[in-house]
Amino acid sequence: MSLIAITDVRKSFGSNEVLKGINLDVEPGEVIAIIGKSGSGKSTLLRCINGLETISDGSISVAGAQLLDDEAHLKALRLKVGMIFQQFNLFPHLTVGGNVMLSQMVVKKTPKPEAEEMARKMLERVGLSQKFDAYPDQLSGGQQQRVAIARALAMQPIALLCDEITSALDPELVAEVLAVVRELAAEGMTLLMVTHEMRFARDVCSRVVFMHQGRVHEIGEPEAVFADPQTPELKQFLGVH
Amino acid sequence: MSLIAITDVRKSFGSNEVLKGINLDVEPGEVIAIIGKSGSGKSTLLRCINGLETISDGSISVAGAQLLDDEAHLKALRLKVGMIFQQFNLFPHLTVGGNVMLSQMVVKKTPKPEAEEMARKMLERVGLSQKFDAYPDQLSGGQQQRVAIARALAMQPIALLCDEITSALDPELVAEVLAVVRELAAEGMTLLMVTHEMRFARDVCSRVVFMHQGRVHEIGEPEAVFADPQTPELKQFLGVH
Amino acid sequence: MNYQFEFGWLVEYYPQIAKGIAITIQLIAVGAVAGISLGIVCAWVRALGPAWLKPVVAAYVELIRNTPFLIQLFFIFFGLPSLGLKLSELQAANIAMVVNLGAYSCEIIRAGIQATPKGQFEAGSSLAMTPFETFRHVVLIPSLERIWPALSSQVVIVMLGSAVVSQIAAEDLTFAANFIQSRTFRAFEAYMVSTAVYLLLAILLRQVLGTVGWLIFPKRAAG
Amino acid sequence: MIEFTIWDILRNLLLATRWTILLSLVSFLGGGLVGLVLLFLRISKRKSLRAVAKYYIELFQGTPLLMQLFIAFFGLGLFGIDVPAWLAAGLALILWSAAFLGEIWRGCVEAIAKGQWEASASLGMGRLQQMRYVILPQAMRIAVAPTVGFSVQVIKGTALTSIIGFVELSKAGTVVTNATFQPFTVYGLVALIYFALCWPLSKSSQILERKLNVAHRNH
Amino acid sequence: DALGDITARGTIRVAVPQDFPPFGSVGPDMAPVGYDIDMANLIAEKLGVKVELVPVTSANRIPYLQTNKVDLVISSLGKNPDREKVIDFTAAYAPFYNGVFAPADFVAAKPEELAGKTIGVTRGAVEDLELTKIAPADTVIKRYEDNNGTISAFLSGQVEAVATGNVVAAAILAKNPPKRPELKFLIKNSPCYIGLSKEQPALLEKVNGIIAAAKTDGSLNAIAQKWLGTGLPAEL
Ligand SMILES: Nc1ncnc2c1ncn2[C@@H]1O[C@H](COP(=O)(O)OP(=O)(O)OP(=O)(O)O)[C@@H](O)[C@H]1O
Ligand SMILES: Nc1ncnc2c1ncn2[C@@H]1O[C@H](COP(=O)(O)OP(=O)(O)OP(=O)(O)O)[C@@H](O)[C@H]1O
Ligand SMILES: NC(=O)CC[C@H](N)C(=O)O
Ligand SMILES: [Mg+2]
Ligand SMILES: [Mg+2]
Repeated sequence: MSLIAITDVRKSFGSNEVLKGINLDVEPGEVIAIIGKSGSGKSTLLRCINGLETISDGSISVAGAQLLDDEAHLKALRLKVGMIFQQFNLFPHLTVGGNVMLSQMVVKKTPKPEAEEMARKMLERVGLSQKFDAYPDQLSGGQQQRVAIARALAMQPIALLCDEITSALDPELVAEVLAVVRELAAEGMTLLMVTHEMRFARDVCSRVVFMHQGRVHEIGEPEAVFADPQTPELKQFLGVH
Repeated sequence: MSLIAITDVRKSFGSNEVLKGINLDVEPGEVIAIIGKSGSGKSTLLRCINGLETISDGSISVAGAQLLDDEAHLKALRLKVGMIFQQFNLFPHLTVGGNVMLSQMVVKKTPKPEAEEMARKMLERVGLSQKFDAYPDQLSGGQQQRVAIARALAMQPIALLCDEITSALDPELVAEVLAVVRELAAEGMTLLMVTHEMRFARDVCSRVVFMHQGRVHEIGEPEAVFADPQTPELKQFLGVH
Repeated sequence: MNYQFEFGWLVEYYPQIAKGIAITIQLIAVGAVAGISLGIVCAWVRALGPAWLKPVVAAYVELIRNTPFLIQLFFIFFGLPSLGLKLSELQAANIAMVVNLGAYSCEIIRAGIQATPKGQFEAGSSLAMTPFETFRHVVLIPSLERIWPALSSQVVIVMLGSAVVSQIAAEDLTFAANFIQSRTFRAFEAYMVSTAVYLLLAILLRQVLGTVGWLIFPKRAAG
Repeated sequence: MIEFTIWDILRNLLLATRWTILLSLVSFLGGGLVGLVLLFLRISKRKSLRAVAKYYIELFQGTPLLMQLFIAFFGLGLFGIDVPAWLAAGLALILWSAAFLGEIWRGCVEAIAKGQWEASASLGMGRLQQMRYVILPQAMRIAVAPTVGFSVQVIKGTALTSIIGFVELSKAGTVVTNATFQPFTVYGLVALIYFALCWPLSKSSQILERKLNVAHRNH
Repeated sequence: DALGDITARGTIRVAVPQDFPPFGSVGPDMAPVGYDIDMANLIAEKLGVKVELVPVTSANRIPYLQTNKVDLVISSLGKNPDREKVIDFTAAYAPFYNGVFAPADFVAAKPEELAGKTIGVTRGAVEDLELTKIAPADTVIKRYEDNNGTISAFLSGQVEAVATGNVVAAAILAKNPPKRPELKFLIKNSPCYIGLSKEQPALLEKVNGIIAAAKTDGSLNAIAQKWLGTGLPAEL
């Protein structure tokens, strides 16, 4: 059974239909790259999977459970699926440790010592154990993004959604974040990531989804998609003539 | 006699000595480019000449008159020396015409019809006669900077100070402003300009001043300075190895 | 002028003044703590709360901010008893302070909440926090930090406004000045002394609020 | 004893409201003038003048308006100055409003970019000319909303003059209460009248503020 | 000299109550009426000047005089040594018996029985000073800024009893209030005097003359009849 099953999903903002019937099944352990032009609906798709947007039509199920728009279902979903954003969105008033511990304690009611232990473990995993007591604004962008990853991981999700997580970073900081993601992929985490890093997508992902005008326009293994694009749109997007 | 005579000028902000004894004589009709690293004191020097900063030591005289720090002297000086800034600093609440007329009417008590005539002439000179009734925020950056030049010219100064007047402009707008400056130089206006446009400096200026750590580190004709820098600092600044 | 200043009465009436200061401090302490708390709740309602509550809070806020404190006080103390709700003058004064500061801080805090980047709410949601948990743990503290200076000024203004509670016989600092004035006929001196004390209290209050801010908001950037 | 009808109550309160309005106008306009002077002192080049304005503002913003009223009323008389209630009320309110308006306006002047000062200086304008032709016209636009907002505080501030015996709306309220024994009705009406005076000002201040923010975003 | 100023001005400024029936209160047109107002008019008339009525409260009557905002205080002003230190008094012009007043169910026949009870009083009035002296230590005395406050506090039940003048209580009673102030006991006989600034012998003498004449020619008695419902008592 697929871990994430997206069936005929449509999403409109007012009269603007942004997702026009998306079908996509993600198996456990898959690493999927979503690529496509600006405005093609990549972010919207991820946000729908995480319940940040309610879908207009179709269905999404995660680990067999249907995504419904009430607080209990949403919470259950979000415990299974973590999300990381382009703008990091760390909590500025909490230390790095506090950021990673907060939701464990608030949502899962994990006692503080255990939450702290988990936080230290996750920060270790992203190579930031020494920053436990620093505040976000004392970190570089790359470090902040790695904290955001640790924060999501601390909730022990079964899948992670990543929306252009390296786009706001200076070029020299991109590598450190991608290294962390690469490791996660190697460890078997299911990943759905919107990315512009084509090289990374080719190296790490099991499948590549090319979105165009709110539809999955092409989909396949990275070798196939990058080496042999079928549609003129993907060719144009990849700059192949 | 020099038009602008700068003798042993020092300027400190608190304990930070930013100008460490500057000597520079500018002859009428000269066009001088001031180059140097960020923080080397270029802007501070121009601002001292215009009396926007008071000097800590040394003297500056313009057309034979000493620069003193009282309102009457300052006003006399500023009637002789115009200044144009990186950020244009147009008056947003006045039209283009109003911007160019205001100081004539307020400072020189020029009657309105004459001020307007002068304003139209100067706007013509910078190629903006059709924008007389527009407001600054309806203009492109390049147009705004040209209005700023017209505004300074309308006071009929004997010299113009320009502080990186193209640095805030998109690359495609730089040329239109430099064209105006080039024309002014050709017409014999005395110009002191801080600039990063090396090509322009080489083409148009009579002398180039290289500032380094609050001192005039090298000075000479553009050919000499650019082709044959003497000091390692200038070499490094110009990227010559 | 032929007026002789005379401060001898200070010795005899010093306990009244001390009591007045204590009551003024008590009023502002309760007013600040409960008023800001009320303001936080109301700000939450206005920014993020249930739709049906919003107009109720809006009406409360507008009513309080557009009528004088003195009239609110009279209404609570003299008016409410005819509806069967009788409050002592200190209760009435405290309630008026809380209600007043609640309305003002509601608007100030709401501005702080509305300046929160959307990403903070989304990050909270995606970590499975409910909207309320996100507000409580993620949004609130940075919002308060943004508006702390404005809020502090408002607390000082309300403290100075509390001088009118003497009108309902609450024995605050102004009451002490009036009391002394009516016994010694040293009106000018009594008011000068109490004015100086108010000035001192205002300066102190600012310091205290600054310290409170320093304690509840993380000390970063500088460190 | 003659009975007060509800109309008598309302009529007397409305008549007294004239004083509230007059007092508000006086203190707002007078306060505006003095506030302007304070503004100029506050941004003057002379340190001593700036200090004078700063201490003035700290004093008047740091003490209760009520105390200022008392001192103006009972204090000045001791110096042989005959101070009727309306004068004391007007004076204290003017000095008090001035402190706030001066400070509000200083914020607006300081919000004008430094480049505007420098550009106008380099065109040879003197300080007053800079203020008059360049800075104030821009500062005034952003000052409108907070200034209108503060007028609400002024109206509410006039209620305190009741305590030095000035018969405006609040004092009329207490007097009428005592003649009718209907505090709930009377203070309710008084509150409503204040609300009717203040709310339109609050609202327009909010609307102005929003408009200005939108205008800024469009630039 | 005050008398000279008054004649020169052509107006006499008199502090009168407007929250203290029957000495001074307002009608539906908000104009002051009462014993003290009639008295002020009488004196002005005899001085041949116009009268300017300045409404005051109990607490600020004396500061008004001290700060020269008025020439005379005709505001049911009682005499005591403290006040005599700062202002001068004429002869008495009206009777005034201070007492404690409360609804029927309030029991207190003498000051000692006020223990633990809550009494409202107007700050700085003679009642305040006297009650403070005679009431037991655990009596709760609430002092209001003016009589409006005191009366409102009594009528709204914020205090159980008030200390005030007997005729004042009677005037309130006459208006059929929700709570009826009945006499519990008298505190002090403290007739009303006209107050004026210290060291104004000419004015003092003149006003005393007018009062004496009004007593003999019956015009003062008429005022008493009109506002108090009885003639002047013999001791005046
Ligand atoms: N909250 C919203 N309200 C209205 N329209 C929206 C909203 N969010 C997104 N859209 C619209 O939906 C379309 C798809 O947006 P989306 O952010 O999903 O694109 P994207 O593929 O992520 O683009 P990018 O690469 O620029 O991030 C765009 O046209 C956008 O304007
Ligand atoms: N108002 C000021 N107060 C304190 N220090 C100042 C001030 N203005 C400039 N400085 C300092 O003086 C030094 C020289 O500044 P200046 O602006 O003259 O440099 P510059 O050569 O124009 O640099 P850039 O190319 O970045 O414009 C810098 O170290 C700067 O920090
Ligand atoms: N107006 C009053 O309160 C008068 C009360 C009393 N006769 C006094 O002189 O204090
Ligand atoms: Mg996107
Ligand atoms: Mg510079």
